[in-house]
Amino acid sequence: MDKTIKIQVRRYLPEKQPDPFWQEYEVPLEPKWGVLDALIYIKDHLDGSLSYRWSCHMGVCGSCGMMVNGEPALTCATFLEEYQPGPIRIEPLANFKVLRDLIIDTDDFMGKLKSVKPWLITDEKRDITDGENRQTPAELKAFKQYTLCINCMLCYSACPVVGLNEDFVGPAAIALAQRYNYDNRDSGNAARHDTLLAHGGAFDCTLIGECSRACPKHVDPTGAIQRYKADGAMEYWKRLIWPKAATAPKNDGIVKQID
Amino acid sequence: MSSSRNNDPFWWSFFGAGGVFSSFFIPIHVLLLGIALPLAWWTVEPETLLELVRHPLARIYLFMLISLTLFHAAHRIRFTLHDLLLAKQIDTPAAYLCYTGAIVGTVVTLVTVWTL
Amino acid sequence: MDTETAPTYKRFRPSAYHPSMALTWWMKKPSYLLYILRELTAVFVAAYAIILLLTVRALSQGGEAWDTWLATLQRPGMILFHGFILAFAVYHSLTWFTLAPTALVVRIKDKVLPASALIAVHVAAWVGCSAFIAWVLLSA
Amino acid sequence: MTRYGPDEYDVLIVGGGGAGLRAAIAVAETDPRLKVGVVSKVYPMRSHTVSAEGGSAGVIKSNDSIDEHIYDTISGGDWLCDQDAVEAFVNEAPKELLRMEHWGCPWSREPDGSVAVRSFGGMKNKRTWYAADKTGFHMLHTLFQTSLKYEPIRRYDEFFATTLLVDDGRCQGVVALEMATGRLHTIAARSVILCTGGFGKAFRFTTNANIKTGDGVALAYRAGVPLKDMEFVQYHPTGLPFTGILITEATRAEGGFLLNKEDYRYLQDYNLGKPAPQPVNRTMELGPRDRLSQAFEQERQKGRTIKGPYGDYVHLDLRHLGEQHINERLPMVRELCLKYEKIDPVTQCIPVRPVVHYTMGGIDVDINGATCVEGLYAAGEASCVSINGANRLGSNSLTELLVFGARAGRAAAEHAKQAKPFSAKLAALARDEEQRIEETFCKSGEGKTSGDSIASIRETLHHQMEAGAGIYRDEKSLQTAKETVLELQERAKALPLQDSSYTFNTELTAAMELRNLLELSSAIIESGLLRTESRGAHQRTDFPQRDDENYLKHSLAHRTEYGATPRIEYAPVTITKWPPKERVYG
Ligand SMILES: Cc1cc2nc3c(=O)[nH]c(=O)nc-3n(C[C@H](O)[C@H](O)[C@H](O)COP(=O)(O)OP(=O)(O)OC[C@H]3O[C@@H](n4cnc5c(N)ncnc54)[C@H](O)[C@@H]3O)c2cc1C
Ligand code: SF4
Ligand code: F3S
Ligand code: FES
Repeated sequence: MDKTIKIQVRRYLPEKQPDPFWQEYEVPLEPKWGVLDALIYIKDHLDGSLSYRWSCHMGVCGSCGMMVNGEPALTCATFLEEYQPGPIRIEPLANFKVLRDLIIDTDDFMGKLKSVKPWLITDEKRDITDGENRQTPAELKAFKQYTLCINCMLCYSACPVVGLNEDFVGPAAIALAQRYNYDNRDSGNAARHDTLLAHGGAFDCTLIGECSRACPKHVDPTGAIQRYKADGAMEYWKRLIWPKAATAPKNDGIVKQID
Repeated sequence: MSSSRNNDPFWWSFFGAGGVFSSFFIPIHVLLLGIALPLAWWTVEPETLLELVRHPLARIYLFMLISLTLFHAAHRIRFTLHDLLLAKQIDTPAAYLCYTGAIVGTVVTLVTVWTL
Repeated sequence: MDTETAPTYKRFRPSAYHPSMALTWWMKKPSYLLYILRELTAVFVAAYAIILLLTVRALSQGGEAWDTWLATLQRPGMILFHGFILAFAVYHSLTWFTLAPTALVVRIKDKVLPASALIAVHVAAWVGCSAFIAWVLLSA
Repeated sequence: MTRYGPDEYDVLIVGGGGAGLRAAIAVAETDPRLKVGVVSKVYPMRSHTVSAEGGSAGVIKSNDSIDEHIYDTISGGDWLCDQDAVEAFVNEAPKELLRMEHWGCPWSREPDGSVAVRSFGGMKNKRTWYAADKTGFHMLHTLFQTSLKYEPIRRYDEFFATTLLVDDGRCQGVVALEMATGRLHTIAARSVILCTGGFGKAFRFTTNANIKTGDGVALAYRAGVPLKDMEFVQYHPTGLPFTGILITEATRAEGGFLLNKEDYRYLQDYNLGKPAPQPVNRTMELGPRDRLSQAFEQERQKGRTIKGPYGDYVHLDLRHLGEQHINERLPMVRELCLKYEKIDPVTQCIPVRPVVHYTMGGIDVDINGATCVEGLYAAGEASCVSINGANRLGSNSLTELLVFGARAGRAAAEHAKQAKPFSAKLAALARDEEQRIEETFCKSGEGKTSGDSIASIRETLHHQMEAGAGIYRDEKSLQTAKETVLELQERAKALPLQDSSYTFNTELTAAMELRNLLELSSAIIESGLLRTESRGAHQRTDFPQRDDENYLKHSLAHRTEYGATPRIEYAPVTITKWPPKERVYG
């Protein structure tokens, strides 16, 4: 038999066993295989009951994040060869509730994303007939990096504050807020302060910096958060000293249901 | 998540200012006043030193340095307590304790440099 | 529609498990440990702020008080403690400077200044500040 | 987020990709009183739209014209497009793309701040809007984030639609499996829009994500809607050999060369023009996808391709573009090559081979996305309007999601406003569905270790589809494929599973997906078998010519029953102003 490598998977089958357990598999060590390919091999040939999420197999959909040897990683973009001779330990992403095997509960994360109002908020309504908004390459560059987040949640797994403080809105959500705050077409900063200035917002981050180290897309949430703290503190003092001049939220862009 | 505003940005501003001050100035003071002077690597008459610190700029400088450093430290210690003890309940008492400490320290410092 | 007649698929309510963080979480990775050490600098830096305050007080109380204070500072334990303080204070300064670029985006014309340049500027300013304070004290 | 029990909606959208989200927003904007549900088997931003790289076409610049875009699309589709649909599509395209701009999509820009456009295969002018080389990613995230602000939109994330509820000739909702709990939900709706994407996963080497299994197409097929033009499956000429990861056409638009074993730009031998120093639209590497993939296959037969462990390949050469240009315009390509092939395109050639990329065929719908079943609509890659004809032009599909997503959304909203009350039988239908699922999949395969596994059926299917219904087909290959697929369907009649859990049973969903793929494969094969001509992506070596006399028409596959051959009928192609001509490139 060709070379193989051992894979230890942290499994959890709530209907069969109340506690998680480790299970070991042996898979071929193919040169181009990612950790995800090994999991697919296990599911197809060794154990159909192993559950995990995946879709694109090219590092853009953000589904396949797991802990690989204790570090959060996109399993489709992490290769078996790098872990020779093994064994490789695979666990669900840290800091999340686990529903089954390698599948975590993402509802909380999705709620947090929404809480920062991640859509373009404009003062006046623009119509298609007004044509495009002008945005120079330099203006685009000012926020471009923050648009690259694939919502993989690796940063949430890497950040101890997320684990210690469930209210913390978290690195990706703040980076997403900044993506809109720094977009020259947007004027919704004021509406987003509500979440970010409050308890659970940006000031709960203690600048550990692990989020940026874990991020596979170089979004740099650390920088986004720090820059927000500077902006947010300024806003705070403005509101404290001269409330009238502070940017009052005009609208938050939400389209309500009419009953 | 509660959406009520709280005062984190307030404390953070002082934390930041204190961080800047302390990182630029504390080490040299430790070296000169805490190590060199006691070991007599250099000597100075207390009177000369007193005259120096009585200069209005020196008073302001000392006040800012000590007070802001205390606020900086108070904020960090508050969060570190939370991080190390894994206890959410501790955050509010810790915050009171730390910031009160810094405020008391600030008042004492003010009195001290004022009455030099 | 009538709820009663909806399919009664054998519903299983997942009981999720939520692994909680261990008290020793900060020992799991070197980077976490460095973080905790960085935060602990605050204790030492604050301690020194208090020592500095006491130094100024002793100075203002004149002769005898100053001598007692100096004697306290000269105790070996106190010297050792200051050694610790100095180490932590320097670590504090260095971590502060290396993290400064995360919040600062300095643009010169169209180019964003790289983090390394910002760090260098900070370190240079630190050396400058220290030299200035040293000059003021030593030349007094 | 989740409510248990029968929920009622005005419009229910199955699929949270580009088409689904655009449709949902369209409904919410048509009338905020309408309740909108979005059912998706993955979180919306995981949908496959996320991986589209190159761009989205729409006429915006003054040196371009609507007529030219129409003509490029029709000729690119080898005259099988419905021309009224193409006209509507091209006319609405710029508006939809502008709307995306107003929603914040980070389009790449010109120095003056206007949106930038690039060349794309088969397009005569530069008209493809792009956001670096992550266009689909940015469009999907923009749509998803924008959709969050509409309160009437409720999402059912990670719900797998298993069947349509059709009674009284009307589609009135779906049954969906809540993957987290294994519970089946009855979700009633006055209108249903299927936006479930294509079915490239019927093939082995594909750029398509794991989720592209044509579920919605199969759902409509089972509900009696014919599938249109299923034989047209697009191969993309440049995918990475093992992973099938797409190397975007933009690499060629920027000036990349395709080289065979002898470092020769072989496309010049295949009526695609002559090499020029700068890339010229509609020639050589910028020819249409079908022609380029066919050229590869012929080179392979001549033994002029390179052999590798994952099949034959040729080289895509970007080295002459220079590091700076590659970093600026094609950062993702470089990243993907470094990661998945361990090569750097700045200094090395990229190994590429044709891979299945897009399914032109799908649910037969009209210009508003309506199917022949009342209340049932479809949009996006799952549907066939048809604007793509026998071969889709790159960058038309993302725009199609917007234009026809919005159209279907509006039409479904109008329908919902006047629809009749739900029939009383829905609950009974849902119970039948439950029984079907239990019988097919759940009858205890626990502890099963070998025998007929999902993987082995899937592997045989992949192999047969590639061999029998690949880039080139003939009667014999299609016939063999047909027999194999019939056999596989028989084997998959009951697919007991090893996994008996209710919580996140991905084996169950994989089994359902496999059955869907099998049904669609038989439609692909049968449609291909009966179309005895070569047109666009459908190339018969035994009938190499296009035959407008007999086959200038859409094929419509009607389902007969599970495991039986579909019945193929034909419908005319709408020709308005552009009579069929020969497709000329070069
Ligand atoms: C690698 C790649 C690159 C591409 N690049 C381009 C390009 O540059 N330009 C261009 O124009 N086109 C491009 N395309 C084509 C284009 O991206 C797709 O045609 C388009 O994204 C399809 O979108 P969709 O909304 O129809 O479906 P998808 O985005 O595939 O979404 C399908 C949705 O349906 C849901 N779904 C499926 N089945 C079920 C079920 N049973 N129950 C519930 N929900 C279900 C899924 O969860 C998903 O949300 C590319 C395609 C690929 C593969
Ligand atoms: S910021 Fe980075 S690590 Fe965090 S979710 Fe986004 S892409 Fe993933
Ligand atoms: S790791 Fe966490 S504490 Fe802040 S800098 Fe990143 S969010
Ligand atoms: S499978 Fe999509 S990111 Fe890994």
